[in-house]
Amino acid sequence: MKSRLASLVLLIAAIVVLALLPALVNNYWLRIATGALMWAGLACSWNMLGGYAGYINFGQSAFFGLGAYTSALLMGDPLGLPFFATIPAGIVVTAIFAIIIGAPTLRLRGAYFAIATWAFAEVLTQFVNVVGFTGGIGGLNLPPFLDERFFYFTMFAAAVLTYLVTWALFERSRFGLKVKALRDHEPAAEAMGINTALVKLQTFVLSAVTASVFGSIFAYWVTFINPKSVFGGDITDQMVVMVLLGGLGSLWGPAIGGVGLFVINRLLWMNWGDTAFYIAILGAAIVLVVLFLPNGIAGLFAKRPAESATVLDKAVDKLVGNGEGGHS
Amino acid sequence: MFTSTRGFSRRRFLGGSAFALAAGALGMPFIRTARAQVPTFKAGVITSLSGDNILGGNLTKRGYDLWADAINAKGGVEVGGDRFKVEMFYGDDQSNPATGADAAERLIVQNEVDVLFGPYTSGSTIAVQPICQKYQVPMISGSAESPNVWKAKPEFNFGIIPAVDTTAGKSLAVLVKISNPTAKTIAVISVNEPFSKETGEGFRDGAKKAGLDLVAYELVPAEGDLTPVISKIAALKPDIVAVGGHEEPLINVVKTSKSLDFRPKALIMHYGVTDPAFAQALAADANGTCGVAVWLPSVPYKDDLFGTAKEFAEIAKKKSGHEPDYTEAACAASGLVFGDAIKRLGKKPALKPENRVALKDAIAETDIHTFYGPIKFEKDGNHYHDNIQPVPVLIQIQDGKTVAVGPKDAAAAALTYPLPTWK
Amino acid sequence: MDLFLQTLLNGLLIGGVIATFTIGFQLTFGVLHVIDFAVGGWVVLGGYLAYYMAAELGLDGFLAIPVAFVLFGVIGYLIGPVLYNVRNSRTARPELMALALTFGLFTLLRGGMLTAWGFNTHSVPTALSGESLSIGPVIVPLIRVAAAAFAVAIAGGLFVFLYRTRYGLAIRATAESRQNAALMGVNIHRLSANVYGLYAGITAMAGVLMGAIYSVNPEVGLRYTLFAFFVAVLAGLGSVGGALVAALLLGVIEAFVSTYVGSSYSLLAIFATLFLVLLVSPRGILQRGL
Amino acid sequence: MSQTVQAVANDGMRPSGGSILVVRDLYRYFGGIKAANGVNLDVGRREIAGLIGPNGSGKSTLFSLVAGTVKPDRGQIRFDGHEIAGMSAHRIARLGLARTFQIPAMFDNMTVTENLLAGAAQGHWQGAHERAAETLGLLKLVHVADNRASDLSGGQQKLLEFGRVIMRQASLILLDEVTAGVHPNIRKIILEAIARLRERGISFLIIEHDMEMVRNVCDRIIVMDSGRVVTSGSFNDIVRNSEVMQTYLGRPQ
Repeated sequence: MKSRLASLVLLIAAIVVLALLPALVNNYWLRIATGALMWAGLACSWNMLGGYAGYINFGQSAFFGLGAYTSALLMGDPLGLPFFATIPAGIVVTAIFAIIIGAPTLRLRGAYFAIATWAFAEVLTQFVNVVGFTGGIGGLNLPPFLDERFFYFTMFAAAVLTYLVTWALFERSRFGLKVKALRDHEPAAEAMGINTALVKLQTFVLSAVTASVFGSIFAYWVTFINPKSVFGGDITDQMVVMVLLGGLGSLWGPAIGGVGLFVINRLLWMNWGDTAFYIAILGAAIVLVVLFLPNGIAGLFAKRPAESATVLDKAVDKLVGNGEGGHS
Repeated sequence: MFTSTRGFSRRRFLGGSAFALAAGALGMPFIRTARAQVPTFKAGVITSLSGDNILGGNLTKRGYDLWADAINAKGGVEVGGDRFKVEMFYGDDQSNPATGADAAERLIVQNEVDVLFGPYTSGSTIAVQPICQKYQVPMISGSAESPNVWKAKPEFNFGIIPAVDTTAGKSLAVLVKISNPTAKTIAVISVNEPFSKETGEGFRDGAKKAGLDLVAYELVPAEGDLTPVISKIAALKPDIVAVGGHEEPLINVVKTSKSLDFRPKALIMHYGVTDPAFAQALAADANGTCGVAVWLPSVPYKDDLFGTAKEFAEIAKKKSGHEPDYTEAACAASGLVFGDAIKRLGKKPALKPENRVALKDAIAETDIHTFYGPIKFEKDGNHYHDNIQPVPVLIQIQDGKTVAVGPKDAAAAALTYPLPTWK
Repeated sequence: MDLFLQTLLNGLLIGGVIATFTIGFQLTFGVLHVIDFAVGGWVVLGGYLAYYMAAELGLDGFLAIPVAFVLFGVIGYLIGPVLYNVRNSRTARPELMALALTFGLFTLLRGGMLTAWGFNTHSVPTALSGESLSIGPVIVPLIRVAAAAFAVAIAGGLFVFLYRTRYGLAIRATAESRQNAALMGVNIHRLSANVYGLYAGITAMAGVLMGAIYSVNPEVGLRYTLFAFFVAVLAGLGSVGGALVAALLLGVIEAFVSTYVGSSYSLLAIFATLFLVLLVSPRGILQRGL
Repeated sequence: MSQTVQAVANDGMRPSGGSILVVRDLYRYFGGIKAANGVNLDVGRREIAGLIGPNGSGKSTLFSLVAGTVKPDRGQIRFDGHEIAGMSAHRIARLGLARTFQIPAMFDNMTVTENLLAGAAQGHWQGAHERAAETLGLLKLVHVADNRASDLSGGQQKLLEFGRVIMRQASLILLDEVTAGVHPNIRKIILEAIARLRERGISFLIIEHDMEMVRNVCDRIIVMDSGRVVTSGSFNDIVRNSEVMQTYLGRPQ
């Protein structure tokens, strides 16, 4: 009970600090913070399906891009809709796509599902590349609105909402139990009366529309999008790595991974950005985390420290070669 | 029990080193941003130092650095009789517009730069422009060639290189004019990627003006294999094949054409041919390829800092080991534009916000002659703030060297036309 | 008709080229159950090796093929057991952590190559580069024929090795079940080292050919990873023979769409095909492993 | 031999009409394997029916057909008045049918408590937390309530799976070798729980190899072979027919 109180206090303190951040740091750091919040939210969106439902989506950038393009198209000529009207539009468009794509692909398993979603994202990218109304490869401009605080608070609100929804749905309701049950054993979940196809689709759509909301905000924030910058496979790759490093299937893992990786990337980029060396360091950091923190960073703070310590010990022992009997 | 303790200490050690690494990364900003005491002008370079456009990005960086080194060797930029050194700050846009915007914000807010030197890619440039606008920091772009950049009428951005829609078509007309027998048909291939596509469109539109019959216009995805499209075009037997792309697809076009034993009478590309890496990678197979350059070491221009174009080329070669191409030259010339404008403005570092606006106005009034050629920015129209003064030169690789073959008054050698079949 | 034949040949040869770097990938998936993101990294390393051997020593690119196999085979041999340990660790999703490890490795390789060798695009010269043969109206690019022959030879060699040797039997047993293999007395750590080494060596050899057919720079790796993934899934993960079939299918689709529909639609067609095949046949076109 | 079997067989049908599960002429072939080759059987309300037969006789396939994870080629399955043949597994489950798996189907990465709650997540959420606590007590799993399911011993996993079935509040429970290979203490817990559930009016169909268990728990034994029900009757009836015992259970008594 005490620890719960402590974490609640910590949480409230964090929210207060984040809310006051614009008064504390300059615009550049506010921009980095905005980016960090976006990645925390995107990582969380990926974790909904990847972590809680166990379905690895390699095409999540498709939904980010759908949100971005819907906003860009609706805000531009001839409609010129206000920004906040385009977010729900992006949600609707993305949800329709997610249902059409999700219903058949969610029958696939494991790597096949992963590659099918990737293929879908590539199809969409190539489509946007070649058709006219999306501006093709040249991309789209949005009316510039250059209030850093506005974007910070919008991103902040979206991130908080994302985590709140995730917490409520996946950690505190029976919907979460159903999702986790189908992740761990799909036939058994069916035998519990859980309509796994429906629950998977619901999770997929929720995950997709979350990414879409961040896509909408991103487009307005950066003022310019092109297929590569919002559909690019590297966007999905980053989400996946953030979640894995932070802690798969945990509430705070994606936040830790998203903020951590983005900020470290930006720090390395700031300091060694005139060479490509920081890419190598980033790669090395990922390798080290996988080798020595196999449950992600959130795994360090897991409920049973004894348990995670043994897993760590085993990982270390295996690396130095005496891990043959690690399973007994 | 024993393993457990051992594992634990090892874990602590590893955790410690990971922490040290992170702390090192966090500590670095404070080490690196330690300020020099003497006031300097701070210039920010945003460009692609990683990702797809890494080659061009590094060319731009090299060009901007050449100017910074040259001016600092003279004691710095002259303002009202004093000289102030230039300090360069870099931001990698990772070949990604959003990161370009981050870089701009960082350079302006964090490093408090007085002026920005613009990105290699047009996408990044478009994403950075609103940020320049927001902070009222002028940017001089030594590389962006997309007409889209200027259509938005960016108040704070200035381009040194004429947009590709003005250069691609013009040089095609030159090629037709000097070809003998006169070329009649053309096929255009371009990679479906922003700059390359615009180049291809420039060729396509220029073909009509040059009186050519366009037999094929093919957009190829960047990851696609070129054999099908080359075979298709070979079957149509065009006199000219024009290619829009960056260096890697350009190299692949030549290799694929040779492996299919197809050689048009003329092969023209745009940017990338002048990059020494192109001729180096293809060796003898590069010979005969035409390109478009807005500058060459042989152009008859000069200025006080670099001397003649040839002298500039020697300085650049000494530094990088390669002949500079026009992107490097234009980037170096970007520095000259800044030096000239700040001298006219007469404000010392660090510039106050209102001085930066004045600097922008001063840059807009630029009318100078440099080793790169005349520089003067458009005040209106579709090429607002772009320098469309330079006349594109048609070049061809002959014996591994880039030589000007047209228009007539710039030509240093005769055009090899039609190209011989592959040996 | 001539163009049709040429397009068909182009498509088959594109398929042959893609197959070269997909076969080894299938082997690692089949045996180690690892989806290796670093596949493009090995391709690029092979290309660079050949480029430097040609540029510094003046050797023909083909001479780099055995060197690439030995050099990267040894490096792969060292990495294999680490990857195996991560793949079989007791975390919630070991297969994902293995994927993340290879992603990190790929990023490390990419950053390292950019730092060490710069960003210029290079080409690997070989005796067959640019050479072609005319058969009637059809022009046959010999370097691509060499690549296709390489793919067939490697696939055939692997088949003989897996199905006709004792060690091949051990590998297949491991692919089916680690427990079985352990019961048979197979040293799994040694085996995973051998398999990953074999894969890295094969893929780096393919990289030499890619450098000769296309060109090499540190940023092109992702493209190979993308195609390896897609072909592997279309084939059915782990199926070496299927990789050949799937690569040929994708190559032919790419060629025909490029020539007769428009090259800008070629990748759209490839990805759409893959997506639809998966929906109809959820485990690839050949629904079997190794 | 097979004549003898036919002679004894009055198959699995019960004469009385109060059946919760009625299977008629159920067929399912896998390629050449006739896993269900015209199955007929009934399970009465509040009855505990034991299903025995040699390996490969089609017991587990029958479970899968009834539970909906495998679709029948043809035939009828009536459960609690509903025709369920071909219906999806989750819909059948919602009608009040619960099952265990031959290999315990744990939700590995969830805690023991969460596993139990997951059993009630669909349709029986009211008071689920209280019932989970009660079930933990009943199955003596309180001390591992917050452990991950994958950390449990094999026997505890069997218990947990059984507990999840209890949480379903089903009217018919299919148990697939629920006591195989478990410690006698755990078996005792399970047997007690079965007895208590039956008092609440729940019916059982149990696949079991352990004759001790069959004798103690089952009201009636149904014997399967080659995809058909060959006979059914009280434990003593079946045992008395030593030929059946010898043929199908390999153990003359």
